[in-house]
Amino acid sequence: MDLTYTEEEQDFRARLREWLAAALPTLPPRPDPLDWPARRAYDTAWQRRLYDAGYAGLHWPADAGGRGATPTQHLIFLEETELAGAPYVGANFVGLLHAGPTIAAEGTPEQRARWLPPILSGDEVWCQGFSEPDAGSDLASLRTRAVRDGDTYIVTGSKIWTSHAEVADWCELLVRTEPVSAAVPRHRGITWLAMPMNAPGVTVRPLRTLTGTAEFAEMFLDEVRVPVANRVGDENDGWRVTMVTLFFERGTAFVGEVVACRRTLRALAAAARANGRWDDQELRRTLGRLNAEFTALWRLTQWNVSAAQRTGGAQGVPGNGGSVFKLRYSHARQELYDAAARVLGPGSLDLSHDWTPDRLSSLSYTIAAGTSQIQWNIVAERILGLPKGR
Amino acid sequence: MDLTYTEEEQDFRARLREWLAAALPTLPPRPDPLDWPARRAYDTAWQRRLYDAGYAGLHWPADAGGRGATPTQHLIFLEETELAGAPYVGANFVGLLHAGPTIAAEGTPEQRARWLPPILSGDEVWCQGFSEPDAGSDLASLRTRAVRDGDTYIVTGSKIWTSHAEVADWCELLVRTEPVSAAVPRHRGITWLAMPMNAPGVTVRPLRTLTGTAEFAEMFLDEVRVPVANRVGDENDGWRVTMVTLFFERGTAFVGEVVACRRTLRALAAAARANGRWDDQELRRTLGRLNAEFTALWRLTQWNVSAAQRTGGAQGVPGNGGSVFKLRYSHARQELYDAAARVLGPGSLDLSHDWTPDRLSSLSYTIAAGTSQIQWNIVAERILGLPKGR
Amino acid sequence: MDFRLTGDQRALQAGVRALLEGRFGRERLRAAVGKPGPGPNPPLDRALWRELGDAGFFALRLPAKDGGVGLGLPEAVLAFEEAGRALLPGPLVATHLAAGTLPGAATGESVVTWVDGELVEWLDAADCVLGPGNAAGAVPVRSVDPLTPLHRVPAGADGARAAPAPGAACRSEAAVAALLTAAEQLGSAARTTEAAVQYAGEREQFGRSIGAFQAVKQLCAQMLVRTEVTRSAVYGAAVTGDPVEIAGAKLLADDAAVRNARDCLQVHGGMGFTWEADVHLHLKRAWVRAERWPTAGEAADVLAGALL
Amino acid sequence: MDFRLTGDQRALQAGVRALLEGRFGRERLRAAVGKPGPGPNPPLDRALWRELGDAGFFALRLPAKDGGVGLGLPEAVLAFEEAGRALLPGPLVATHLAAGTLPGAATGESVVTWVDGELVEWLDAADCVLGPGNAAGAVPVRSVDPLTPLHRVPAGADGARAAPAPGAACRSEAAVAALLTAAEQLGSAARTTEAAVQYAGEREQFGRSIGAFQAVKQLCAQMLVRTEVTRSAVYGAAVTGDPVEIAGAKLLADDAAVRNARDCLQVHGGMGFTWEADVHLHLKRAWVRAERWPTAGEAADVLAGALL
Repeated sequence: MDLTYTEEEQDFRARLREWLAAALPTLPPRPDPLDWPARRAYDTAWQRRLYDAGYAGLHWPADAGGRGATPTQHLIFLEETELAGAPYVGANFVGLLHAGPTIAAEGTPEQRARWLPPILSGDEVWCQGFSEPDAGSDLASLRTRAVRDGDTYIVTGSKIWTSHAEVADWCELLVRTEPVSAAVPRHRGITWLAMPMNAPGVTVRPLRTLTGTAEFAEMFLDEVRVPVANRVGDENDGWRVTMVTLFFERGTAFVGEVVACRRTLRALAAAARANGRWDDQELRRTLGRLNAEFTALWRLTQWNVSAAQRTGGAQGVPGNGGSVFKLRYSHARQELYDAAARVLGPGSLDLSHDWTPDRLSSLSYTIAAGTSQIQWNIVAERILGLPKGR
Repeated sequence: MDLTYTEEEQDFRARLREWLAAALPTLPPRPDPLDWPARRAYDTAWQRRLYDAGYAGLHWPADAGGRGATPTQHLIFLEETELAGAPYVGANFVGLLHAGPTIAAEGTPEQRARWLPPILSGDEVWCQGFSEPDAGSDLASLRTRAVRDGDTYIVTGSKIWTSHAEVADWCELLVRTEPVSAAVPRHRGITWLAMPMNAPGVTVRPLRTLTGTAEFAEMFLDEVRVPVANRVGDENDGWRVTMVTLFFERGTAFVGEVVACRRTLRALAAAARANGRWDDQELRRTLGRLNAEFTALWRLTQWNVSAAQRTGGAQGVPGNGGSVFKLRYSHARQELYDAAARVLGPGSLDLSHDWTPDRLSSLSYTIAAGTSQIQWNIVAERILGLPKGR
Repeated sequence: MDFRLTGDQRALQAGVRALLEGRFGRERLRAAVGKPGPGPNPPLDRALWRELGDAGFFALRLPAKDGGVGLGLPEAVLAFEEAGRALLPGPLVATHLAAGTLPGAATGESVVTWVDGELVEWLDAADCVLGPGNAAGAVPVRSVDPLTPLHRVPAGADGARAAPAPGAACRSEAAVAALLTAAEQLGSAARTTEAAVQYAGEREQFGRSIGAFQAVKQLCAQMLVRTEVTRSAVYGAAVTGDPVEIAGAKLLADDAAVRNARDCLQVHGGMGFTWEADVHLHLKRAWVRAERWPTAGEAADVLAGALL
Repeated sequence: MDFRLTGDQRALQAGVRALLEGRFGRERLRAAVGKPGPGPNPPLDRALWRELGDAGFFALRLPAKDGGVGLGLPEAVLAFEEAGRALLPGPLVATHLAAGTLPGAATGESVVTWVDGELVEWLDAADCVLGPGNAAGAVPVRSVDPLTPLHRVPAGADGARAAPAPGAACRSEAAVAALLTAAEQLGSAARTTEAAVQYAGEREQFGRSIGAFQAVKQLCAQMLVRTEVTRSAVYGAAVTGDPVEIAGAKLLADDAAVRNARDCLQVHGGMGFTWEADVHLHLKRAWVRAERWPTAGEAADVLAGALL
């Protein structure tokens, strides 16, 4: 059990910190959150800066154009960028975190050469077309159909919860190429396609959430033609292609968020001290308990990263370990913003306090990427070995 | 919505209160809780007093020797006896609350004449032989076998969680008279028998619980002969015979307990005030919240009793309404005794404080008579109409 | 004793429900909510307000000799429960309490609000602002609830917290306001329970309706339990009018409304997270009502004090 | 950074586990527990105590030059976690802390206890009582935990709460004691998780193993989550030795041990309610440890103060 960083890791941190200190003051002001083109421009410009400085694709394998950094270096990178207040990965999320690694792992040399460099340099933005209105937690029940017509697929259907769809160049799309039947179980018959977002037949409609903003979109596909050459992996093998990367977790998924939550918690204490609610022992102890909670979640992050590190970083930690983290973190985050509401008192009803929209957003954490109910099943069956229910 | 009692009800309460005031001071001292014969004697003597005063079988129909009291009168009776500190129903529980009503509803005239009067007068004590080690929540999977031999059944098997088995005269016993098969679903093939506890082959072994005392027993049955005349209802119809009464609930099941919990809560506040822990705002508010909780549970009791009253008391409230009450009450009771532990502080580790063994007992409330997990299913399926799982 | 609703009470309940379904059904609700984002405060529907007045919603507890309906707290609680179910907007509690004191309140011709601590609901729409607090200089707030415009009174002007209603009967008026708020929360909790059950029965995942999953059943059952326990508490407090019991009812009702809305959202999954689903409206309104006196902490203090 | 256990640490963990399984397996545990009810306090197994001493359990952190094993807090935490798993009785923490100070403690020849607030564990068995508090006049208590005899010091003699260990290094010794207690709680939480999972896989109801039911899965999964989050907290605190982090570890570990024992009981149903099942021993011991400094409230106060 060693929480000290190696000399190499400390050196990595020091150089990063130095670079961030120089780079961040030169950034333009943050764009209006409702102006999607401006957000894309801001996010990709930051990605370009990272690229030029050699920090792009830090966790990607070297042969995919990445730095092949260890999970610990990745943790340091995420921690330091968050501490420094650097921009988030934003519009580059899908490209850097999912579509890119999928192409790196399963794509042909041509596909890798075509798609990976512009992701790293921030020239191209990807979005994700997986979820459908009737295929939420049960992703494999997706219905968007792709019919082969010579060297293209003709795709029809709809997708939902697509971030950055308005400004993306590409969409990593899951489609059904063979209908479900007795012979074809639901996880078969799915194919992974890279769909150009400017293809005729693609309609994007902003999807407003309960926060009042449109962080997501719905996507309607009406006979969209996608070249067969854009298929990654075999036809009907898209489930496996996707899952390889979806469950590739090096324990770093929530590093920035945990760092941010710990900062928010200290800000809550300061605000309570300032407005007199610190005298409420019950509230004060709630904040104290959250201190224990987020300190533990930080240690659990280091634990998971260490596990990934030990396997050389290449295999990552089992996605199931991520379920343990996500279960606890999603609830802790909701408790944090409930505590924020108590610190604000009546002010918690005012959306001008950042903590109020953040509280609204926190409600999605026990739902998105697998509800807590489903995560409990995953933990019970895959880690604890309890029998499958049905 | 009327919470005032009718003149008749007030009169009933006044006379009961008067009688209790006169009767209770003449009671002998409470017996040692580990001395079962003494407990039986104490409990049945109290039952005899009730009998002589006309309060025995208050809620039983008049044609079974009861008073045919309304659910509200029964509520008043339970409330007043608890407030006055009268003895509990104790050893008479099974006879008065389950076996008796079952015989009253399903027995032959001869069976009613034989068994009901001594229950009311306290002359005979019953125990219950339903649960088995492998048939807990899934009662219908019971395995104790009864084989017909002329005019007797020969019974072999074992039962568990039998209260007062050491001192009971009779046992209401569920046995399997037909093995489960494709043709015989688990709820069929069960028969209800009145077994004399002094029959050869009956062995009773005290069952110690985590409280350290033996409130229950295991019962081993080795070729016990039970006359066919002791069967209530038809052969293989015992499940229905039992359930008619088991789910017969007039909302009064927990009247005494809720009254007692509210008294305990006030005692906790007084103790906290005395030992200084009242200054702990978090604890104080916990007690305040429990005040809301138990007030609400008292109102819910009155609500359920009113519902039973409206149907004339004869049908009772649906047992499902009882599930709502039990789910909340069992958790509230555990919270009450967790709060007691906080009031006691280190003293909560001392069994000499009554609240400590009571805290231990409270742990059974979310398990006994259907775990909370099973109660949630019952509420979801039978009240809310959600589809059965399996 | 007969705690159940009388025939008249059931008729009143059905009448208010029918009125609100007719005049403020889902379409009207969504039209009032509109699109998210900054913009002028939603206007109060004056015509509906007068119809509520005509139906006796505000004059319910006013003696018949004063032109009222002459009913009691239990009936008012039933009416406000329906308002909570329907997410009916407007300063209902303040206007109801002002009936008989302020001209036009009983009939719905006036819209009355009050200063409750730091916040004032529906200040722009109100004809009259009550309360020992002062709304002068109050500034608009970006309200979390799209159907409850809020103003904040300047720091220092606050002083109205424990007495949100005017006159000599301050304390008991505050208790009645708390009770009616609790009734609204109860209605909301009941509604989100129904919505969750309905969705769980319809939505299919993994080849069957999600309501067949034990995890979803557990959520729905817990919602029902919360609702029914709260119902007993609110109705009981309405019958006794006891201020401690009212504090308990408010405490339980706030908790039930907020937690049921969250569980309803959880059952709905991603679909519940959209602006188009109604569940967020219940949650946000429940948050607004939970901030009215007494909050959870204030109620717990009252309830604790009563134990000694 | 490599937070995972080193090979040596895994070997130590396995060694302590094997020692305790061999010397204090289930049969020995149940023999020590005996029948419930009043009677003399259970005796401390002096032979086992010396074996623990021989194995370095008490001298683990003592420098090699002083005859110790020369290891650190992380290793001590691993050893105490195993003690918690096995429900090993005795004043382990006090004796461990006295190693190097009191003759015989390191080797297990002496049994050392201390006065922690109102209570003293294993007073009759102890050769030495530490702490600024005074055990004079202490009276025996009917301990809820059949394997932890307790005495209560007379009112007024209490003064040792925040400093349960002697000497100048009081504060840090108290922190180490809290950490080792947290490690015991962690071991207990992990053990009850395993017990629940095992029972859920074996017990059949309604024609299948109860572990196939989502409601049972949820309980077991929550137990594992609690255990693993606690493990990170306890191990992290062991590495940093930071007193605030230790308070957090104790807080989470108390909660995990108590709640896991309760959930384990819930999974076991009636069978868990018997004296013969081990789950009540875990719950009762967890309650005893939760009363050691810092309790939940004390820890939350420390953690809150550190936020400013």
